[in-house]
Amino acid sequence: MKAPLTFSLLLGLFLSSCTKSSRTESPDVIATTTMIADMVRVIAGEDVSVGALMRPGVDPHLYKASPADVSKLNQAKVIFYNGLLLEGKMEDLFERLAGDGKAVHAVSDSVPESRRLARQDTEGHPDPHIWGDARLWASTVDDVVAQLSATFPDHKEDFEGRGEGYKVDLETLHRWAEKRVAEIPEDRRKLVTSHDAFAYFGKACGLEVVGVQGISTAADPSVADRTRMVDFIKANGITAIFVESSVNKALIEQIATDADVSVGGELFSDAMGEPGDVRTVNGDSYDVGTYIGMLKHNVNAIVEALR
Amino acid sequence: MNHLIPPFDAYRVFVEPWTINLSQTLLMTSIALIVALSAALIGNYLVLRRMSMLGDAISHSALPGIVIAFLVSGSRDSFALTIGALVAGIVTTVLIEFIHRRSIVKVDAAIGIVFSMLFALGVLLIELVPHTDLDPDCVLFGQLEWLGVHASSDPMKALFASSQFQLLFGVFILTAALNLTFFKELLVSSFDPLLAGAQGFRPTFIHYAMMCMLSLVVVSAFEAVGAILVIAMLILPAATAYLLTNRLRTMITLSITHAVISTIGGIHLAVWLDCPASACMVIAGTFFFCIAWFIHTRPSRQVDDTQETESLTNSAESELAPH
Amino acid sequence: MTPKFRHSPPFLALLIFMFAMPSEAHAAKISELVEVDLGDQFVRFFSLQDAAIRHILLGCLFMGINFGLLGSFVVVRRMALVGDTLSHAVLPGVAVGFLFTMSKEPWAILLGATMAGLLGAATVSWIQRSTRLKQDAALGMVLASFFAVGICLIKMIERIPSVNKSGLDHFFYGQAAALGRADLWMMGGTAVLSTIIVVLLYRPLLATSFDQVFARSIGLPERMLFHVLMLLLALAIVVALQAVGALMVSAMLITPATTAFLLTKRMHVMLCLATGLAIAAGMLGAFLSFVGEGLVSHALPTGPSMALCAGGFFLLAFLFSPHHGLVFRYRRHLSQTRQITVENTLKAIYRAMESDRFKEEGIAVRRLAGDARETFEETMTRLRLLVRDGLATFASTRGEVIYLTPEGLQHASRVVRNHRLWELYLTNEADYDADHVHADAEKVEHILGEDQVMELERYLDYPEQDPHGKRIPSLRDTQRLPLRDLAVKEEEVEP
Amino acid sequence: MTDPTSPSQEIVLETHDLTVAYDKKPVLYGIDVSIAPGQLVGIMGPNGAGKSTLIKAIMGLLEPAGGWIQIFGESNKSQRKRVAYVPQRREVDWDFPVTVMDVVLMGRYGHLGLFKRPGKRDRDIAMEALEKVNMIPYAGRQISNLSGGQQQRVFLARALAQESDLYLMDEPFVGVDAATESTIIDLLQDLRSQGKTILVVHHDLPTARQYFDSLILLNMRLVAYGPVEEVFQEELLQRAYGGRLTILSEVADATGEKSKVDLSAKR
Repeated sequence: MKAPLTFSLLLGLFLSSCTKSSRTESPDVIATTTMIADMVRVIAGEDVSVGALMRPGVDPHLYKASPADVSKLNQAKVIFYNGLLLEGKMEDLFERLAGDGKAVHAVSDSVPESRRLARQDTEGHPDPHIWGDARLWASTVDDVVAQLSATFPDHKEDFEGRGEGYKVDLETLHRWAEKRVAEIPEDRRKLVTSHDAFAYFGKACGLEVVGVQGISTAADPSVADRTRMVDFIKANGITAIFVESSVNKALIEQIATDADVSVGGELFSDAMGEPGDVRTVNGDSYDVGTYIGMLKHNVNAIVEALR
Repeated sequence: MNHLIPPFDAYRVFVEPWTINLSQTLLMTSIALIVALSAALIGNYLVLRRMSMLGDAISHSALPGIVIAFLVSGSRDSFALTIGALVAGIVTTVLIEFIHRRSIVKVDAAIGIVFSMLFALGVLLIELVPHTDLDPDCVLFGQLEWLGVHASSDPMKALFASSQFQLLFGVFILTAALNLTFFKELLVSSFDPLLAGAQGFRPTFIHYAMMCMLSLVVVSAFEAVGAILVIAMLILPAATAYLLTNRLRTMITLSITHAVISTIGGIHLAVWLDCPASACMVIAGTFFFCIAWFIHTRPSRQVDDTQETESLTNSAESELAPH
Repeated sequence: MTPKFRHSPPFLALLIFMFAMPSEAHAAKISELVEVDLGDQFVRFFSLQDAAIRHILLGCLFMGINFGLLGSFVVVRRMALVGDTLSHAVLPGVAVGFLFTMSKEPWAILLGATMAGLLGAATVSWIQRSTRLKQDAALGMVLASFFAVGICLIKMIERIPSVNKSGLDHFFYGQAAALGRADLWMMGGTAVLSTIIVVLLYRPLLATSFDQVFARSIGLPERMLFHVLMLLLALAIVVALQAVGALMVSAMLITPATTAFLLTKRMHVMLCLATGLAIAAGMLGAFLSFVGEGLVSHALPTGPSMALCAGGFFLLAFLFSPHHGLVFRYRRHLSQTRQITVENTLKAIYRAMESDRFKEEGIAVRRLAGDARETFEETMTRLRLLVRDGLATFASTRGEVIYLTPEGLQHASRVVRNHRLWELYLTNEADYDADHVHADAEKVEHILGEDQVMELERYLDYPEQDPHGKRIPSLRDTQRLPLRDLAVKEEEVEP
Repeated sequence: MTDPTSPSQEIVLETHDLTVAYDKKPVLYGIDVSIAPGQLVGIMGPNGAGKSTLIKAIMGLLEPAGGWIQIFGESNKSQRKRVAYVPQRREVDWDFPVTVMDVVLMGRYGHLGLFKRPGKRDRDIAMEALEKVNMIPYAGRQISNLSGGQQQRVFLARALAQESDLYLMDEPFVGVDAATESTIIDLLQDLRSQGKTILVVHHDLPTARQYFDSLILLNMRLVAYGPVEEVFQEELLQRAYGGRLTILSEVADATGEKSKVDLSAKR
């Protein structure tokens, strides 16, 4: 007797809720990482809705999708991803989609071979963390604009205008970053972090970057890495080292204790901060949930700690 | 709390998947069903033979196989990696059997040692051999969702054409066919190996054949559900069915039913909670297990108290004399 | 202990390398930046000048105590895989611990994880008690179900805005290399706790692990003890998990304990041995990973090195353990086969001499070969074994003739005596048919001990002849040699 | 040694110098028996005497370390279909999800070969077997819901369904009620009257006398084999039960310990 009752109850609930709800809106453009989503949002403005698959603070290595993400991808008219294996196995998927005629674009495609940095530990696969270099990041804007314009021709001029504006902003950001880094005495321009995410950043700003681990965040480092890093820090008189927001902090914190230096702060490497998290340094306010804010945060944290 | 559990919206949870997201739901459901059904079919015998944790062992020790296959073939091609994982799975079962038979080490300890050592070896290989950028997580955690993403106008046709689907489907057909054809051999060798041996059915051979199938199922499921959740898909349907019936045939039917409803339920749960579908399938399966657990009453035993005592005493460590 | 070795060799090597470094390199992994040398690493490891090495060694000590003690109980209770289950089942606890404080407070996460671990263990035993499902199925279900809940919770937590929740799932990827003071305090604490409880409750724990029904029947709180064990285990696993990772938990919990299980039959010895092995495997692993870099010029991850060292110990015990080791069993088999060959050859010579009534001292090899129906060379190979053992000599002057040395004759008499006594015993006392006894005696003659032979002899009332009517050499024959005596005795036996 | 049968009859089971070892530790030494058809034979001896081992060896589940076994004049493995086996009750998992009928049908599997499924005829045979043990009302029951006696009857029915000529039963009377015991013994006698041969491992001395035609007294070796009246003598029983011959068991232990004395070493 109970079963039909339960069933009709469920059915009633189901029908009543049908009438109330409306279709969930899905963004027209989907980007994988928060950095790309931010760039696309700036370019697209109010004209096109933009969504990100990964949420702030999520290590791309550990990202897990949900069905909602799938429907976002399926309904998106354009998909942007980073490429160079940052997204791991997801890239196979994007290549398959591209093959099927979907507008899928790897941001790193715009970066010419010559400007890609080789990874030390894996041959043939360039370092994917291209957003570290604001200029390099700016060089990808044109392709993003072109892709968006191809899909949404009505807004072509708007996209181009905003794209140019963003490039100028990024150029300004780059100059600012260079200037800030120049405040650090030359022999102290050494950035010690958890993993190899700052190669482009270091090259752009004139910092020498040393990571304890390689590109992958899940690899198991050895005790010898720890002692060597301590030696390195002492030999170079480094005063501060840095943890990353999306990587296990234990090792860097331990090295800082061993080497008796401070942890200079938390840098954003593979994911940006929460939108709306506004920080103020030297009277300059920025939202670490945006690309520019994130980069400014990183530069400020490094400069303040190493200066 | 609203952020944690999205409000239940029946339209979003039940209607959208079958209307605007129809093709994605179909894609995900069909793959998930195939995986869940193959796992459930073989899982019945695992549970009955008390070898449930072998699935866990195989899924971990596939790593060195994958790494070696990657080194040998030099490609990330999923076919080569699958072969590597498969071989590693079979090696695992042989090693477990070897350690267990050739020493006083019990089966559970043998399983634990073999898989943790092989996994450690895999991690070490990744680090040792230059130019591998395999990520253990990447290899061992699958994403059912990716199989739901499509671009072509006829996604189902594209699905049937994809090599991954063909592999999974082939494994499913093979599992089902072997289950049907050798039902009585599997039954008798699981229930009474002595009788099976006396009738000339070679229980050892059946054991290894089953282990090969298990490796195949586990390894082929990696990409869809990942290494750890596939354990649940092996055990949960069988365990649930085992609580509800006293007949193997019914148990198999029930486990298939469990696999189907927890797959479909799980996918809807995933839509509601906005969580990974494979994990939600397991949660749905666990939920149905709990229901079965709740309603099942332990069969009344007339004489078996003595028997239970007996089996408990038998399981005690006879080699280990209290000094 | 601040480093005082300011100008130690590795330091210098490092400086030199720094200057030689190409200036355009902007990023590197530390292991590619700094080359190390085998010897330097070696010295450095033992000088203990680095906090990292001190930490890892202390960590090994504490972890070894924890896992050695608890692992032994887990292994003898045949629930070795509970470690694997618990280390996955803590994931939802991590998420709940986070939700409780909405921050990554270590205590909340640890508490949540421990609770989830305990709940997992309780669920396993509850399923086992209330259904007819067996332990393996219960373990597997709890492992995967809890893990799935954890994955979903973490995905949900990602959606909570403006909270720093990144890296929650790193709980599983504890890195042995990152062991720090806080980890050590916790590991040390749990190690002390485990030791105290295991020492205090040793007897009840042993009784319940050995025979649960019996333990319950004598009024031991069997279930309570089980939960105490599980609580300790959950604590140890959670603490180890974030320090060294899930792989290490599974490996270090079972492997040393099983190795000890192979090596001893006593529980208290097993506890000590397992602890010692776990500590040794950890330290050796740390050492190899530290020094090994000088060899392969690549970072050897510390955790897997330790696990593989434990596996290496297991392999050694599996192959070489005095009782069960495969190699020893094989070696024993080989040496026994050789002994049997030697004794059978001796016996053949004795028989040949016997059929000559001990008149000839030497026996022609060809004759022996003919008796044994084998080629000349085969017989020679067997005889050379005797010569090597000093039991016989070849007479080179008269071609292929073999002479038994006095020791050889004694040994031969002993074997023949064993053989014939056994035949007699089987025929007289065990009702064997006369045609059966030979084959059995062939096996038994090689393993009868001195005492058993004497007992046999007494039992059979000092017989003179075997069932086939042949003379049984007496005890004195096996001790004294003169061949002439044997010949004389043989004459006496003749009717 | 007396042979209870006249030599003209066909020999059902013959073992010659049969030696069986578990992990190279001999449990049975040089067993010689030859059994004629239509016999109800009890196998008796103290614990550890090798009774179950003898049965398993005859079934071909254990490889003999020496000697040979013939069933109907041929190797035991080729005659599997003519041999039915009733294991000890505790050797299987009674929680296994099978019904009484399923278990009895398993008896037919040996006849079915690899691919065939049990058909109507097999079902009929199984039903018939169930009827003989008075278990028809329980045909659909799961096996854990049975009493010890009923479980034993199920096993017996399974053996009956095998339609064999030689039945090997391992302790069928352990833990069963009196009613079952008499049902079983009636059945066994019925089988014997059909010319079948039954070997039963048995524990209880007083009943042995009335149940069996001949007895095999074992204590690692064959103590006696012959008609019940001949074997049932104080002296023989004393020899079988009055402790093992100490030296024999010591030597067995020694061989077990030094386990690697290759028993087939070249002489």
